[in-house]
Amino acid sequence: MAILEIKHVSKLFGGLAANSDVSFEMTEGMIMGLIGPNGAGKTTLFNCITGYYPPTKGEVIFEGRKMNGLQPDAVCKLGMARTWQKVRPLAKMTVVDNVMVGALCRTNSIKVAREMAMEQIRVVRLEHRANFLAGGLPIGERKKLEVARVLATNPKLLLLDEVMGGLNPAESEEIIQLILDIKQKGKITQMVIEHDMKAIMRISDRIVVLNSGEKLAEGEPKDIVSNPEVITAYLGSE
Amino acid sequence: MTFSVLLQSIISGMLVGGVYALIGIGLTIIFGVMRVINFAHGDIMMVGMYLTFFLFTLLGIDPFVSVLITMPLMFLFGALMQKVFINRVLSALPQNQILLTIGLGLIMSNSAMLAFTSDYKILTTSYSSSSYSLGGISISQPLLISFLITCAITVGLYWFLMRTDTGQAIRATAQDREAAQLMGINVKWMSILSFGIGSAMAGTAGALIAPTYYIFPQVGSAFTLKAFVITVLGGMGSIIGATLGGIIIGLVESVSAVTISSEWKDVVVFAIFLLVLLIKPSGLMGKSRL
Amino acid sequence: MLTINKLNFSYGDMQVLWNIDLAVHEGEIVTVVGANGSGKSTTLKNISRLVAPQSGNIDFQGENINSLESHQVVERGLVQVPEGRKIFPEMTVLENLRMGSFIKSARPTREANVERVFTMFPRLKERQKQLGGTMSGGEQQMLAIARGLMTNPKLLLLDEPSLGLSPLFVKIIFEIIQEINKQGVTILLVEQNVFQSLKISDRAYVLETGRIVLSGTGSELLSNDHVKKAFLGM
Amino acid sequence: MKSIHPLTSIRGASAVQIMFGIVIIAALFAFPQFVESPYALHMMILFFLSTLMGSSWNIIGGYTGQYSVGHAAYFGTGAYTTMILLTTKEIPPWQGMWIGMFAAVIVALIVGSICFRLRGPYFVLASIAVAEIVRITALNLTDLTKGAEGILVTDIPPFKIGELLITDFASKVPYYYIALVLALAIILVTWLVQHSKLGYYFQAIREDQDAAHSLGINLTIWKNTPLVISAVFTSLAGSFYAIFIKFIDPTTVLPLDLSVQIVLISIIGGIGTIWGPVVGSLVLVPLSEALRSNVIAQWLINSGMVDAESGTGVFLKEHLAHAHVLIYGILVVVVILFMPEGVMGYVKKLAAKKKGGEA
Amino acid sequence: ARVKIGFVNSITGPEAPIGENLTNGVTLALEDLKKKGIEVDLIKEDDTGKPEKSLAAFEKLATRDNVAGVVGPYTSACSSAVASQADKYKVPLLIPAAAKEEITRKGYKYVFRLNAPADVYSSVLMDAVQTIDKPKTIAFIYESTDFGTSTVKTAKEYAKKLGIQEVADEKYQKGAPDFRSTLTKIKSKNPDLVFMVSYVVDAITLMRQSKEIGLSPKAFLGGGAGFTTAQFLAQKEISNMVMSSTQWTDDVSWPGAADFAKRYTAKFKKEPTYHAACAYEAMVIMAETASKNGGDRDKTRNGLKAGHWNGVMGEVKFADYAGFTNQNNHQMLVQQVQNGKYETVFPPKFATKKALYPFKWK
Ligand SMILES: Nc1ncnc2c1ncn2[C@@H]1O[C@H](COP(=O)(O)OP(=O)(O)OP(=O)(O)O)[C@@H](O)[C@H]1O
Ligand SMILES: Nc1ncnc2c1ncn2[C@@H]1O[C@H](COP(=O)(O)OP(=O)(O)OP(=O)(O)O)[C@@H](O)[C@H]1O
Ligand SMILES: [Mg+2]
Ligand SMILES: [Mg+2]
Repeated sequence: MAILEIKHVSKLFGGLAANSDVSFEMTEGMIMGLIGPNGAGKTTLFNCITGYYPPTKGEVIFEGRKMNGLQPDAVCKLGMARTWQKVRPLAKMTVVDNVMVGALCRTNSIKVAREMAMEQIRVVRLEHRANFLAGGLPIGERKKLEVARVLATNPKLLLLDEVMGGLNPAESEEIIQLILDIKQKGKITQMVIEHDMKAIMRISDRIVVLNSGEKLAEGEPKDIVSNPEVITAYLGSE
Repeated sequence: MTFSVLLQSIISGMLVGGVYALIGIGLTIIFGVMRVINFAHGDIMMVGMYLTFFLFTLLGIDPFVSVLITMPLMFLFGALMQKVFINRVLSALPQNQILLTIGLGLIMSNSAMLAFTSDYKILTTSYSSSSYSLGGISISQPLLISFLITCAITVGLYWFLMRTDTGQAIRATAQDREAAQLMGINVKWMSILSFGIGSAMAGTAGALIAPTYYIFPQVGSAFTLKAFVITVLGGMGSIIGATLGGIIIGLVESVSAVTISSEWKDVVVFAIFLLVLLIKPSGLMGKSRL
Repeated sequence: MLTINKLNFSYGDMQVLWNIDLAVHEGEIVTVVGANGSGKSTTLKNISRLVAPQSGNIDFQGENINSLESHQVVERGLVQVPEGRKIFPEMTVLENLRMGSFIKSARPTREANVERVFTMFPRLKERQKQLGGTMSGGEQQMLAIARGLMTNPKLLLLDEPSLGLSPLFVKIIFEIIQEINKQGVTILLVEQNVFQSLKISDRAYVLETGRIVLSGTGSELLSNDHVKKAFLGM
Repeated sequence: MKSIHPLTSIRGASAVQIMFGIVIIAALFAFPQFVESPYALHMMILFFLSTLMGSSWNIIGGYTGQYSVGHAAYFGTGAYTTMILLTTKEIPPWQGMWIGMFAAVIVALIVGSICFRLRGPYFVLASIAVAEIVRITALNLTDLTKGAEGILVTDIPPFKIGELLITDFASKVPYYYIALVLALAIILVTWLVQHSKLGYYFQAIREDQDAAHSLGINLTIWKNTPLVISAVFTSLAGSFYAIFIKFIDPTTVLPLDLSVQIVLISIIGGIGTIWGPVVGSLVLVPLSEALRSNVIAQWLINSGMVDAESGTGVFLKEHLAHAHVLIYGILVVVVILFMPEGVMGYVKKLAAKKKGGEA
Repeated sequence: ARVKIGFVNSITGPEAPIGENLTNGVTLALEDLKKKGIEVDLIKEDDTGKPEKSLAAFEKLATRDNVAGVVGPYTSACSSAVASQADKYKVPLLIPAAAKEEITRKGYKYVFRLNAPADVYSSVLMDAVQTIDKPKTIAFIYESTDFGTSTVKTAKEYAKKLGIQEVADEKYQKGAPDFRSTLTKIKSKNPDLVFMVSYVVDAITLMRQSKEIGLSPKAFLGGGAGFTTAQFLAQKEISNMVMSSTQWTDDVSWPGAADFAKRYTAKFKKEPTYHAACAYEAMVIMAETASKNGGDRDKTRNGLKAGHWNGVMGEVKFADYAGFTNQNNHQMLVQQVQNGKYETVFPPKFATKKALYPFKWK
């Protein structure tokens, strides 16, 4: 069954259509890659899915439930969690506390939350920074923190917005492993925005390509990279 | 209530609003650039008032003429304050900035008290209570002059901020200090400039209001509050907004005093203020830039 | 052109740079690579004087710039495109660009430069009236680079310019870097896209936890085992 | 510049600390048994009251980062409700204060529904505006509040439970205990907040509202919660003030000046910490009293350092009294410039340095 | 003999401008007392205009400094808060200038008040007008303070009794810069009398703007200090013919008044207000009584209750009448600006000039 259905979603900013008539579905456990040129509307689509923007048209259906009109916190409670392209650490709180805020979405106990948080911190390998203030972390670690924090909300669907941006290939590799591990455990469905094609190819089961707000293509990774339209719009010819 | 009463209140409201606008403009520039809510704004205005007073009583310079002296002096005063104090908290927490300006305000008003005693000072010019009469409506002469001066200053400042590179640099500094530095903008100078301009405006407002009002060390606090309302109403950082805000507040006060009652007029002002905030949190002219 | 000598720097009590020695010669493209948090951005911030070095010397064109302020450094032709773009959010794209040519020496060429960056980044031309803060991540990156070019830099510091750009655009950006370098702009590049950047650079440094551990020509480092393992994931 | 310091957070106090706390609390409870001076008791009461107000603000301002500069509204609501009920309905204050609390909660929810749509400086200014509306309304609703005249009561009815007389409010001692209990209560509440989900949520909102929102934090609920907690205790402070002073009017319990004072307490002490407001009160209350009553000049003269009749002596006696608000202002500026994290932050930093030195 | 007296005043804060006059009055009183051989150990306490500080100050004076008596506080709010404590600590408290009626209506034994309370401010003015004319209508414009509202409250009752019809009731926030619209509204009602209460310099703003818009009733009546200051007088354009009620004038025939005014002006370089005179007299009375009774509080209290004085404030006696306790039934005066001078015009007994009526703009 589809865990997420995007049906004819459009989002207008004034006269500009950041998303227009985008539709696709995700099945449970899969990893969906979302790619497209800069300004194609990927982040906007995330915002529409997670309740930050009400879509101008269309609907988002999560586990059979219509999400339109829900606030981001409700969306998170229902099991959809997103990271921010421009990372947003809670600067004056420590790394554990940051992650605990996520965990507290599922428990009221500080002790339990702390354990959950430490577990996720280990997952992303930030143990050595656990008691550092989040504001002082370098960009790469902030991204890891961002991932740990959403993982702690115990999501069913994880939306990752360029979590590998700014990481070198070796570091990206860690994140790729992380994403694959999550998939391995089979509980969490993921949608990943990324510009690193190598990474996207490795992790995605399917890929949706956006261009100028519209869905340009959807399919298996290997089909996408050989799609001439995608090549001109996004990849550029080698 | 007759039509002429209403008309009278509209006209005097607008004229008083003009002076309010000037106070608001000063605050809006300071906020716009440094994101500092200046709780000492009224006190800076107070300094301008004393300056005007002494220029008048000691040197016999007419308040409207002395604006030419007050403005640069107040600019220096503000610039100095910025350089010595405010500069140090620019990257600090917002509450610290608020507190620092509160502290500076206390220092200013209480130093004034030590220096000039807490006596009320009254500046009486030959035209303090003269007016033009226009079909039964009276127009206060000093208010009309200050209104015209305000208009001229507003236009000048608007041009400066929107059309000159320095003006734009001030706005850029407001939005991202670090990036501004990387553009080769001397952000310290921009802060000094804007605090100076803001203070000069507050001082000028003080000078303009001096002939029709009175002067004492604590005079500032009431005007600080007014300046807040005006700038938020107009949209913080917007010069046109502050001008509009000032005139609206003047009008609302004046018209609600005759149509509702003078005791509730301030409630009306604050209610309108909140209403605008709720409908358009960025203020009337918010977003549309300075 | 730029020489850094024994640079040390701490955030509060935490030292992040240790005795950095680094040089950039006129006309070169020099790359600094390093893991997350190794201090690359901090090095650039020291050069642009956004932060003050604890000890050590930074010379630019034979002049010691330790005691200069940021804006003075820019006036001398040393310009940084910062990490995280730092677009003026409430200014339009065009106004952002105009701010790029704030310094006196760049004003005469302002109009010409606007045209130049518009041809490099047609998206900016389309959106010249949009507020900077509402542009997408990648669009902001383009704007940041374009804004940096407006200053007519002699030495351009680029902090992760390809961050968040689509593959197509990453290619374009690297072409642009080479292009402006050919036009006489010296470039100090910080990149996570290690392969691409080493390929185009004359020389490169490897930074590890605040120390320079390796340096050499681009191709030397590309074939260095340590680099391969640590940064290229090979 | 943000700095990283490994925060070895002390969850769970050590036995020594707990012992120390118990000793202090016991001493505070025993204090009136040994010290009879009403002046000393008065100062202690002002100290507790200040702690109560500062800590209340700290919950919304310090932990949640919503810098309300309109807390006089809750203070005044508590004070007025209590006094009006006492004078018109003869409801004794220890009942009236709960109704006052309820009224303050309603005011808080109204304030919240308006102001929480706004952020940052806009919120600050909106909170001022609402408080001013409350003040002017109290001034003009003369039938209810007696307007500017204020409400004066001569006697507080004795506090009885059944037939048992608890106190007749004849001396300062009952006020001392009430204030002490209220102050301890707010400290306890702050502790509970900090060590529970609330604390995490409040701080998350302080740091980044959008991020908090995306982590499942309902902003409406979690911004209004701290506001209500804060309003409740501020209104209790107001009720207490009213029966303590026995006179209230809009300029004493509702002015902007009071709102500012409330904010000062915890900022001077250090915001977002349990002890900040306590430390702030410990600094501000004696300081403002010392300056107000010009003890410095008195001391200089009495100790013979300055001759009372000499020029300096006369100057000190005459002018220092005028200068105390000035000195207060200078101190505020000095604290902000040199102890940006408040006294608590400064002390912590010193301690950390010392530790670092030893290590 | 030496006596220790406390003095609670608003030296700083919003009430400071008036508080300063009280301080000056007391300073002069100390000099005069010294001449009479009474050394006063004065303990000056600033209450910054806040009741809780006033209370702290009073408690300090009562319990730590062991003063024989206390003069002050200045404001009604502070006096209200402090009064009950005076009885509790049995410390004689002499209030020099606070106008709130209630303070001496609570039956406190140790609380005395020198000045006339708020109700007299209005009655004396209307009495003065009644001797000349029978006005029909009256408009009120007054500050929204305790003083303003309570003065106007009694004024309204008194006007009703005299059969004068109220046509306007306008309350304003102290310090407002613009009254033009309110005044225009009043002008359109064309009242015979305009009764204003403003404690500070709003009086000048009010009169300036009245002139500006051409409001011209038969008389402008000023209740309160704003109309009785030298600064107001100096505004020749607008002050002429305005009548005001006051506790004290410098040309009144009370013993020592003229001399007090002269010395005060010489010392402080400005003319005394009635606050200064009230504070002066209060300090003299308190110090003399205390010194006579060797600083004993109870005896001092009885001395105050039993004694009577005749000084710069005229005859002083603390009596119980019309619900008041220990209240000096002080004769208030009406003065009018004539030819750039304040002239006492009412009551006839103390009048130096006849009142000019009706009002005309200069
Ligand atoms: N608030 C807004 N107002 C106006 N335009 C907006 C707004 N937000 C986004 N846009 C525009 O909508 C388009 C889509 O933006 P979005 O952030 O979704 O792009 P993206 O696909 O995430 O790009 P990138 O890969 O660069 O992050 C962009 O052209 C952007 O400029
Ligand atoms: N403002 C700050 N306050 C405290 N520490 C900081 C601050 N900025 C950076 N650091 C620390 O300094 C070190 C170097 O950071 P820097 O940003 O220079 O790394 P970087 O090499 O640019 O990493 P990245 O590839 O993630 O951008 C890191 O350990 C980081 O935690
Ligand atoms: Mg994006
Ligand atoms: Mg970096």
